[in-house]
Amino acid sequence: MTIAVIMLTLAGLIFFFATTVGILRFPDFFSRMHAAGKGDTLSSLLMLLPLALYNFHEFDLANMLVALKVLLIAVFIFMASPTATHAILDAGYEAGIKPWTKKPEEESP
Amino acid sequence: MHALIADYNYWIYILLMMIGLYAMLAKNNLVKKVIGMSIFQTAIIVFYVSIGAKEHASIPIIAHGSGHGAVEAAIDVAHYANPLPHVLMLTAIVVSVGTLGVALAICLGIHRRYNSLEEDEIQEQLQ
Amino acid sequence: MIWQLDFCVLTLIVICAFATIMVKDLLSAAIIFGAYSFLMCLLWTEMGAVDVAFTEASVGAGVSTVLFFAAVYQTTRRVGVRKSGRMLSKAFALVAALLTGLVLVIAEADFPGFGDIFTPASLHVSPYYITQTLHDTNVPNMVTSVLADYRGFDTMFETAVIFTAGLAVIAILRRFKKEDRCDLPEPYVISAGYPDTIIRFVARQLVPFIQLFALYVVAHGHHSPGGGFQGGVILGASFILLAISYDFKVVLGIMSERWNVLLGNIGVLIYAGIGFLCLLLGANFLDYSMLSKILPATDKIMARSHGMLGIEIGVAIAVMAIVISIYLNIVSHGKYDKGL
Amino acid sequence: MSIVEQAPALLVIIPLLSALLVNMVGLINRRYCFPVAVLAILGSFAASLITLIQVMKTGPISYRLGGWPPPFGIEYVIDHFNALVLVTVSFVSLLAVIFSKESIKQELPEKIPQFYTLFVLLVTGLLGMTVTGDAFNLYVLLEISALTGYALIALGDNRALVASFNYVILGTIGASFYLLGVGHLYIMTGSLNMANLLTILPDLYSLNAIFIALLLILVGTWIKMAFFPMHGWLPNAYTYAPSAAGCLVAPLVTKVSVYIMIRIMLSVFSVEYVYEVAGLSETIVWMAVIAIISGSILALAQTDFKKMLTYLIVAEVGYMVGGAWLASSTGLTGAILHIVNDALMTLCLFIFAGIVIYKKGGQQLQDLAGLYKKMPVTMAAFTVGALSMIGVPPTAGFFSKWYLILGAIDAGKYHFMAALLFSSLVNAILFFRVIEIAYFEPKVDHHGGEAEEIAIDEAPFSMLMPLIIVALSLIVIGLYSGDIVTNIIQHSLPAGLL
Amino acid sequence: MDSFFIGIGVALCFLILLTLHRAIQGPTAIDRIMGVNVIGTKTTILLVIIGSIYHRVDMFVDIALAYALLNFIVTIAASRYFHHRKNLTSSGYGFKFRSEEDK
Repeated sequence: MTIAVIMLTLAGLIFFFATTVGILRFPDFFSRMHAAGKGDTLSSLLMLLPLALYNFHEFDLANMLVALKVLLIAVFIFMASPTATHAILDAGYEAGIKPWTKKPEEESP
Repeated sequence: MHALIADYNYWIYILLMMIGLYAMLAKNNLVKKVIGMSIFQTAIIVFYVSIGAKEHASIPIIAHGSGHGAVEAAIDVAHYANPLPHVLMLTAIVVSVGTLGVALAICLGIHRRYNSLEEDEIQEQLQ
Repeated sequence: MIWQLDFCVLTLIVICAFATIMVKDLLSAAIIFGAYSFLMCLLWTEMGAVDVAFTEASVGAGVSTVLFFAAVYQTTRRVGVRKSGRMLSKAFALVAALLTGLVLVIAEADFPGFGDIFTPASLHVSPYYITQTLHDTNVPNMVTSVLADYRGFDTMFETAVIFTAGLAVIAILRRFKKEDRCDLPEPYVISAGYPDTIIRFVARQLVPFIQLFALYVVAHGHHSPGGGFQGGVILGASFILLAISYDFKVVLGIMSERWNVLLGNIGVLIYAGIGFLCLLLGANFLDYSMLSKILPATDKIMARSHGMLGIEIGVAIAVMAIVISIYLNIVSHGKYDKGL
Repeated sequence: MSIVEQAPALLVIIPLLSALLVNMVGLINRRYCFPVAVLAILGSFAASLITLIQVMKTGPISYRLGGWPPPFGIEYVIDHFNALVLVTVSFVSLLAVIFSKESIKQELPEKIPQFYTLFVLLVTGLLGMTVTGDAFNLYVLLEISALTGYALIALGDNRALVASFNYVILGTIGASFYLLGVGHLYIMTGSLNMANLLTILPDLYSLNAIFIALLLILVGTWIKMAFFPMHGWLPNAYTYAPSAAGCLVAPLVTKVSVYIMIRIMLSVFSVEYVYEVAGLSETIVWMAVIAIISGSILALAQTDFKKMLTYLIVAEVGYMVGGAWLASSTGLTGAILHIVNDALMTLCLFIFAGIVIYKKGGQQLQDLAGLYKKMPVTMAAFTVGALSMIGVPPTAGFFSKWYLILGAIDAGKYHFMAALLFSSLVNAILFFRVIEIAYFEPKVDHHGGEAEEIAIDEAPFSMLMPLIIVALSLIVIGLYSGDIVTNIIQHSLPAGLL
Repeated sequence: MDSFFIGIGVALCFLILLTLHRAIQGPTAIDRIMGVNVIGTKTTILLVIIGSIYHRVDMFVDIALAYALLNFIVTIAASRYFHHRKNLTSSGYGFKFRSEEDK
């Protein structure tokens, strides 16, 4: 159990790290948003799952409730995070950010 | 290492306070002043909450203390963080949100009448 | 407290504070200020101040930041540069800030260390609360019992402060007549915006859930962090979500302005009324133990617990109404027509 | 339960509950707001009178809110000093609310319910601040009165918003400094109750942190009371506020802040500490001297009548701060008596200004021309207020100034005495200028030439009555100030003082 | 296990620092919104982790949940701003940049 918790948490951390690198290194807004939207959602699941497991070490009603609540957060993030990503992307598109292309003269923010 | 950062919280609260105070006095933009005001108020909250922190103490909610009269024989005072500063700061947060609302409302009113949020431009119009 | 996290989070907070002050765009400043309150929330949690963290999460993340967005939306993003006397005002502010800092550093030398168990603050009054809360009030969350009972009078005025703030915003901003004393034109022509189906759908799914959760927070405040204020803010935030994702009119359809003001009143009235009821029953103001006379099957201790629940409900109602009212006024500039 | 026992709670609870009632009634019909507000303040006036009588009979009263014993719960402590300030606050606000009826109809017709709710809430905050014995509770109430003050001032004309914004910023700094000072006390002692702090603090007097706590609280209250270098927010805020709001805010907010300062000095820190150990006395009296002189000089430079009054408030704050820090019992007596007198004098002058604005629509000095013929009663009352401000014997202002001067001589602070005399001189010049304009200067008619017959055209009765009452009370208090001092103020002075 | 969680917490703080760089640097305001949104998610996780360190997760879950909810509202509110005001590129360039009128 402990090993599973540690493995999952570390996996989550790696994904978080990848997300952050993506956010920092990608050239334009849309690709950064891609990294943020997908990586964040997955890695938060990977983080919350072991935390729920960790609290579930003893089988009893209170612990189960806590584990369920932790999973509820995961469910919630699965609903909210894509929507938020959509909203931000839409805002960026509306505001007229041009996607990045490889041509250097068209470099945009 | 531990001793080195023993007073870190207090240093940081002073730093935040100075940042907030500087912004409130120096900034030309009214909303910036309001942001400075919020930082200033949170600095005080950092100070108070730091007073309440105790090493190796849990959160100020008694564990497994359910049921009427089921008082645990001994509640170790050192085991729980000091609740009083938390209570005071709840009140202070509420007050700061109230002040924030009023300050922003006044900013909006000023902007409607002077069409600017810059202090010097408003002063010019007032002359 | 966890000193490793303490160190990291405090450093992040200072960076955020600097950035908020330095950035030359109000919208960005508001956004970074949002991050600042997120980190503040983290700091409180890590120091064990869960109730403060909850309040900061709901207020800082939910209300302050959105209020800043609304204000920037109704005014401008521009941050100008002071034309004259720039160095002078900066120098003055710097001197004032440094002087304050210096004075506080001198005082700091006398403080007991951070996290010390044997400080006057943790030896004098607070042990009483820690040891007696279950005995006196049967509420395991000391913060709730101190907030609502031992220092309940503070909290009543805290609610009154929020009520005052809401009323002040209405008094300053609300425009009851179509034309006003001011003849300047509206600063901006605002494009209408368009409905976003995805956001609407998700918001529709989430709002009942958020409201249920808020009620849980109010009701469960005796046993876990949370209580009237936090629950009220979350309730208000759910209405704000409706107003953002749907339309201004939807919120007004659920809760008209008149009702909103009335609810704010009723909330504070519940609080003060319970206190007054205790006075009428022969005890001092806000002495809930006297409520055992009228509540069936409760002794004095449970009466305190129930009294606290009553005032938490009052606080929740008042805070919800006032949060909605402040938001609606700021985002529509007091006209109650359209918002974000 | 008897009403006498519960009076300390009632005098705060009645206005709070009625503020809510005012707002609710305002949703039905805004005409009902005014009577409810008057009844509310009348109720708390009665409660504060009962409290004063009770205190004079039995000595200081303590009231436990929630029934908890003092260091754990919040306590109200009322001694002679509080009770006197309480009666003053509720009396002044009663007159101000009566005055506001017509004025607010003219200036803010569409926001009457909000105005009265905020008005009553401000009174609640001020009364609560006066009555509380808990350092943190005082902060919460300070913020209530501050928030209502910001809003009431912002309801004025366009300039009022800018003034109110400055007030928000500086007021928040002041309140936060106060809170920080209380935090310093809390970290060193662990208590928030004033009486409890008074017993714990003597062991810690040698520490810097305590001194800095005192300094922070002082700076906080000074910003709130507009003590000279920190007065920047006051003149504009009070000048451009709606006149009904000005009548409440101007007489009371600064005075209650002075009260807080004296209360903290006497009831949290002891007399020995503030006057001897801290060693601030000399500096602060000098600051007060500067405040008095610069306030008076700035007042001389104004052409706006209301603005002139606001600078006089700045000077008067110097009187009280200086008197409180003279380190002599006569000086402190003078400062306490001056809190009462100055509240009434300021009210008198602001009501007068309000009447002039109501009738004339302007507040420049020139708008006063020819008023003696037009409004003889108003001008008579104004003259009483002006004489009191100058310090002419039968009026109240003379006696508090007399005590202050005696105190300055006792303490050997002759510069303070000189400043007081200088300020009286300036006041005399200022008010005789006003009286001259109002009495002798012909009212220029639109048709050219002097208007031969000017019909008496007084303000409505609801505006005139408070003015007359306050003018009469200035004389009555002047005549009975010896009794007030021996029966009330003497009891509130600490024992350790000369 | 506690020290493991503390380590994870510190690592997350470091990642927040990196994300904060994006939130402060911009270049556009929308980038900042994105950065703050990501910080919000990380903070939610961190709250639960702190709960695990205190062994009182039941007390911290509510905060984390409320937090996630309100983070969502803030993001939506911020992005709705651009549905009404299409003035993205005018300001919000870089850390120290020129101030420009948004029209």
